[in-house]
Amino acid sequence: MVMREQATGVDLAVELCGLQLATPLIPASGTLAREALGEVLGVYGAMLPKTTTPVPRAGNPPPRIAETPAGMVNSIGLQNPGVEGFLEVLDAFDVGVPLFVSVAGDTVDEFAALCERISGDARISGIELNLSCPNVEHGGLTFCAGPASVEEVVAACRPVVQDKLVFAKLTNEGVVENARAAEAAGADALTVINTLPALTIDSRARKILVRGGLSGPAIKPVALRAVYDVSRAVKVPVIGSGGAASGTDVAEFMLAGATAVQIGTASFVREPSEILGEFSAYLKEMGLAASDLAGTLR
Amino acid sequence: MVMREQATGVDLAVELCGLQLATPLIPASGTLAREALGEVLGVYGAMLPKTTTPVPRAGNPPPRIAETPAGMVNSIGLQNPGVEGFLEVLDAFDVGVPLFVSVAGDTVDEFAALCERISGDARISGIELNLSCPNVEHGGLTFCAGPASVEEVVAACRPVVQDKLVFAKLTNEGVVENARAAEAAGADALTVINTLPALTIDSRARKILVRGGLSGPAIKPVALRAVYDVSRAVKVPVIGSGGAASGTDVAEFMLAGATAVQIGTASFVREPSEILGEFSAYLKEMGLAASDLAGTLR
Amino acid sequence: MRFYSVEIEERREIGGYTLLSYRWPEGSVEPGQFVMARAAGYPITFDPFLARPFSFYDYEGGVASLLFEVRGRGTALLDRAPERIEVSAPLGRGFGIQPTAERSALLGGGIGVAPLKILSRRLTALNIPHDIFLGFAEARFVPVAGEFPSAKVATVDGSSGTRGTVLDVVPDLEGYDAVYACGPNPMLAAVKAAGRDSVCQLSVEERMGCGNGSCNGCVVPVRGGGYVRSCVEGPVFDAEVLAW
Amino acid sequence: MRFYSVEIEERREIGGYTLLSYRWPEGSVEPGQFVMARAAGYPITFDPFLARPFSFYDYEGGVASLLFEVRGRGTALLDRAPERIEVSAPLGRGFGIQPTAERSALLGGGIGVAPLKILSRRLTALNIPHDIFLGFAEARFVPVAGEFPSAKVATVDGSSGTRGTVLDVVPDLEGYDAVYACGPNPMLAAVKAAGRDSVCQLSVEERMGCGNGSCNGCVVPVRGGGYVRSCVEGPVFDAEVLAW
Ligand SMILES: Cc1cc2nc3c(=O)[nH]c(=O)nc-3n(C[C@H](O)[C@H](O)[C@H](O)COP(=O)(O)OP(=O)(O)OC[C@H]3O[C@@H](n4cnc5c(N)ncnc54)[C@H](O)[C@@H]3O)c2cc1C
Ligand SMILES: Cc1cc2nc3c(=O)[nH]c(=O)nc-3n(C[C@H](O)[C@H](O)[C@H](O)COP(=O)(O)OP(=O)(O)OC[C@H]3O[C@@H](n4cnc5c(N)ncnc54)[C@H](O)[C@@H]3O)c2cc1C
Ligand SMILES: Cc1cc2nc3c(=O)[nH]c(=O)nc-3n(C[C@H](O)[C@H](O)[C@H](O)COP(=O)(O)O)c2cc1C
Ligand SMILES: Cc1cc2nc3c(=O)[nH]c(=O)nc-3n(C[C@H](O)[C@H](O)[C@H](O)COP(=O)(O)O)c2cc1C
Ligand code: FES
Ligand code: FES
Repeated sequence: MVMREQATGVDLAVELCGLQLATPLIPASGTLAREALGEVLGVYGAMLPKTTTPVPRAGNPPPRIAETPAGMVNSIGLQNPGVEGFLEVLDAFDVGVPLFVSVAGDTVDEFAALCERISGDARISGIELNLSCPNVEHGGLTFCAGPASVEEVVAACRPVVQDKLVFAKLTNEGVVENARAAEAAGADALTVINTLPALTIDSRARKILVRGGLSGPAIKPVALRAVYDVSRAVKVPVIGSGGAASGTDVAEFMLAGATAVQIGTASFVREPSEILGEFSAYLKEMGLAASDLAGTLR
Repeated sequence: MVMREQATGVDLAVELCGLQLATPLIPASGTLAREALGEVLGVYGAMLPKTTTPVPRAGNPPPRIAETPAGMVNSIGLQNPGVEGFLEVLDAFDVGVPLFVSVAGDTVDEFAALCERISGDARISGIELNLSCPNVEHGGLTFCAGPASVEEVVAACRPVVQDKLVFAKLTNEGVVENARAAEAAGADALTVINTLPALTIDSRARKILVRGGLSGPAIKPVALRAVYDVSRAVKVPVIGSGGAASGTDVAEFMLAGATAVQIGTASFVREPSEILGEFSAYLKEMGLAASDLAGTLR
Repeated sequence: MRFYSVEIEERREIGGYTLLSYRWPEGSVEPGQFVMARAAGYPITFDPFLARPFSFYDYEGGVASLLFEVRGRGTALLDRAPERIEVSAPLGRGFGIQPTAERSALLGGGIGVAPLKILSRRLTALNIPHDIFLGFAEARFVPVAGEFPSAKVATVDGSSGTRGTVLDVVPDLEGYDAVYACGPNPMLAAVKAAGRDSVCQLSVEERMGCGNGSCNGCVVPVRGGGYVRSCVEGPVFDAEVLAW
Repeated sequence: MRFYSVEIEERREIGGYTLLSYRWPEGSVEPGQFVMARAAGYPITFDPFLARPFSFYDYEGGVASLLFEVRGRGTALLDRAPERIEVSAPLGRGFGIQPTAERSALLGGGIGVAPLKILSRRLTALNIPHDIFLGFAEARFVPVAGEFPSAKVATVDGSSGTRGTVLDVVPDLEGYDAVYACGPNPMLAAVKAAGRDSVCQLSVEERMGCGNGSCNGCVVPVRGGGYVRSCVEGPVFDAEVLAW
């Protein structure tokens, strides 16, 4: 399809695991609703809806979000209709660019079963394993608590996914070790990072507002560090996630080593097409194509 | 000495390991210079200069700092005159409130030797072990890389420090496990947290600006989470550090479980006395004393 | 989320509230719909980070107006924004007008009065008779009642009108066959309890992140279990849908 | 760090630069000293987070003025701040006036011209003769040279004055027994190389965090090894001290 920025003559295309993406931007899982798709057509090089789970999840009671300096904390609780309901409405996200889906299970077997359920779906080009969710078999620590559980999940999912790509989405804690484990287990790419564990308190009500994950521009320097370190520790492509909110932010992630960059929280306060426009203007100013950025950090 | 806010009739005093602090505010190590002391007299309940090391350190070449959304990244490299030069000028920080000093070594033995050198100094009430520095004997990972090295340092320092307090300053990664280890090894209190590993990139120059630690309001929700979790995992007092920049921020840290709160980066952009004034106004509005806040989180 | 930079047409105080209006030629606004709004400045500043939701107070001749109370940073900045602010397009599902209702009641609690102006204008245009009941915490908020000539007023501190909440000035809520209410969630729960579930429409107030359905942050619990997003399925809900 | 909210007395463009002045009754300002400045707004916004350092352009009759170039967010916000800005007290160690010097040269590169105005005023008051040399990248910055009637001007693009850098318009730098220079660090290094080390004073430009010596972020390398803070030991240094 025609990308908004092709008009400017800047080449925004990148290659991710053999897939051609018309732009390096991908919506971060859980931050783009079906209702909001109209606004982003032609902006994203791939689609990625909210994480789906084996059975429907109601999610957590409100309040689920709180604003923080240059960011926000959320505790949505993976509210989703479950994989069956998810697949029924997935067509909405099939907008002519590669479609990735994010999955999460309570156990390794649930991850594998989800991948199996999805593997036959021709609409889907790749599966992002959301390893930031609690590992019920290990007292609620997340699957990113250590390389062992990361390796276990990826190794269980890789064979059942056949011809689709498998991405492991990692949290910041222990990210380099976990990245090596995911690569060893056969992940095609790594998404780095997810939200940072955080807490907000209402000092006047003297109660916890939200205990959840911090996202937004506040965490960008942490995400950049993780992307930089991981991309130097593994050979597979890295997809950056964490605070990207402008065209130069996207460039920073790619200079740090990311092949593609996810736009999440920033899409709540800015129009993703503006971010792509800024990125395109940056490339024009620098006389570069998007695919040139990788590895040009001096 | 007379505290600025006593005028308002609000009781700001807190007790930290048996020490009476006139206010719960303490300068975060490395963020208050001798030259700036005049501005903060009467504001802080205790003093805490920049980390000192066995021998002088020149620190890292510039650029050492970069601004980030609601924060900054620094890579100072522990520039300091070394413990001997440090002790010569320490009188400047002896301003009538308890004086703590921060120490860092490349090895466990260096930590112990520093503590021994200082232990006889009557001006000093407590020693904060800066465990965020690289552990040279373990390939440059910090002493907070795991509970073992935390326990080793604290266990080595505790006995040589005689009648002074020993605080272990922990980074965010693995903080709960490390907190338990520090407590088990005899730490009197825990400072939580230090800066978050981060990276900044200049997209136009296409070079790394600063690789270092993220601090400031951006990390407050992460620090609050760490303080909350640690204070529920250990019995010793917790000293909060990370993004506190207003009176209600101080209250949030104390509600989360902190006995005292360090003011660091915020002191570069605000006057600490304003923060204390806001905290005092908050207490007045709530009809509470500073020491009442602990454990009143609903 | 797309934001439009709009010029401030008018800004004035109405008692404890601020009325702020801007030109919005892009067409229709339904009573009960809202906008995400913020002082201009992106991407120069990301703090405060999120835009804030505000109901439409009025929409006349291509001019939209908001009525807001300064609570914290977001509203403080809107209150002092020099010339322009940034707003989203009209969002959400508004009030469902009940044309056949014989007796319609509009209930506003505090700043919940905001959407009743545009709603009352719409009902009047459709010749639908309606009674307006307003409740305020303190006297300083009461002046806005002047914009609703026929309204019955209650104040918690008794400084004007009846002492009590808005419900204390409604003679017989059951007697109404259409009830439109906006205010703090506890008031809405009380309305739901006092009125006939089947005829009550409630505009709820939840914290919002995106305003376009993307973050799942603004949910309310619904009968039958689970949560729905108040920014797309709401902010106006039929009382019987809510699990309150 | 203590900041004072000050009212903007005057703000006008001088070519590509903005001149901004405010009342500063609190007394003396030394040539070469600087302030940390930012648009008002704390603690309502923490982004942008840090204040920015600016040399004093002038100080006359209790009115201090800054001359700045809009580079990024901090200067953009100062450039549009409605009525007030926030400034620290005068900071740092300024130029050491050499009263006995027979020939004094003032060199400014780009916005490095800023501290030369107040310095030239001081030298004139002390009847110390001095020559002024200014270099600019482009024509749009040259208008400020009008504030220095006797100045010799160079432009890199040759649009006015001599084509080249400021050093290209100084006849014989060695011939001067007092040299005061401000500009980008590479220019200062060139001055240090071209002039007599022992008589050159250089106002350096490093990123600053706090401005009061607390963060150790603004250091410059010094001869004999190690680094010193340019906000307290500088920003003006004797050339021979710097390890450049
Ligand atoms: C659909 C909808 C319509 C609204 N219409 C109006 C309106 O017409 N006029 C008006 O003045 N307000 C309205 N509100 C409430 C308004 O959004 C909040 O008052 C505003 O977000 C506060 O922002 P702040 O930055 O000033 O306060 P903050 O600093 O964000 O918070 C200050 C206080 O306000 C509370 N608060 C913050 N956000 C919300 C929220 N979304 N809902 C409830 N409480 C909140 C906080 O708990 C805190 O106590 C509406 C809210 C919703 C969801
Ligand atoms: C002692 C001192 C005196 C100064 N005097 C003046 C003056 O009189 N007039 C004036 O216009 N400028 C002066 N500067 C430079 C001024 O501080 C920077 O231009 C300003 O901080 C840029 O802020 P910004 O937010 O607009 O740009 P940013 O968004 O912070 O950065 C934009 C660009 O400016 C560069 N930059 C940012 N901060 C600095 C810095 N501290 N030093 C050098 N480059 C920087 C960045 O690398 C980037 O390329 C002085 C600097 C120092 C250290
Ligand atoms: C409201 C919200 C919901 C999210 N839901 C998910 C999710 O379902 N699955 C997932 O892998 N990440 C989820 N995330 C994390 C984002 O995908 C992203 O990794 C994180 O927010 C950091 O990037 P950002 O700062 O650009 O938002 C969510 C984030 C937010 C703010
Ligand atoms: C410029 C700078 C220098 C610092 N130096 C030290 C140090 O020498 N020792 C130490 O333990 N922490 C040091 N820190 C970390 C702070 O003490 C503090 O733990 C951290 O910045 C988080 O708190 P804040 O957000 O309030 O600054 C430094 C932080 C900054 C910004
Ligand atoms: S505000 Fe984000 S889904 Fe409603
Ligand atoms: S700017 Fe902080 S020490 Fe100089």
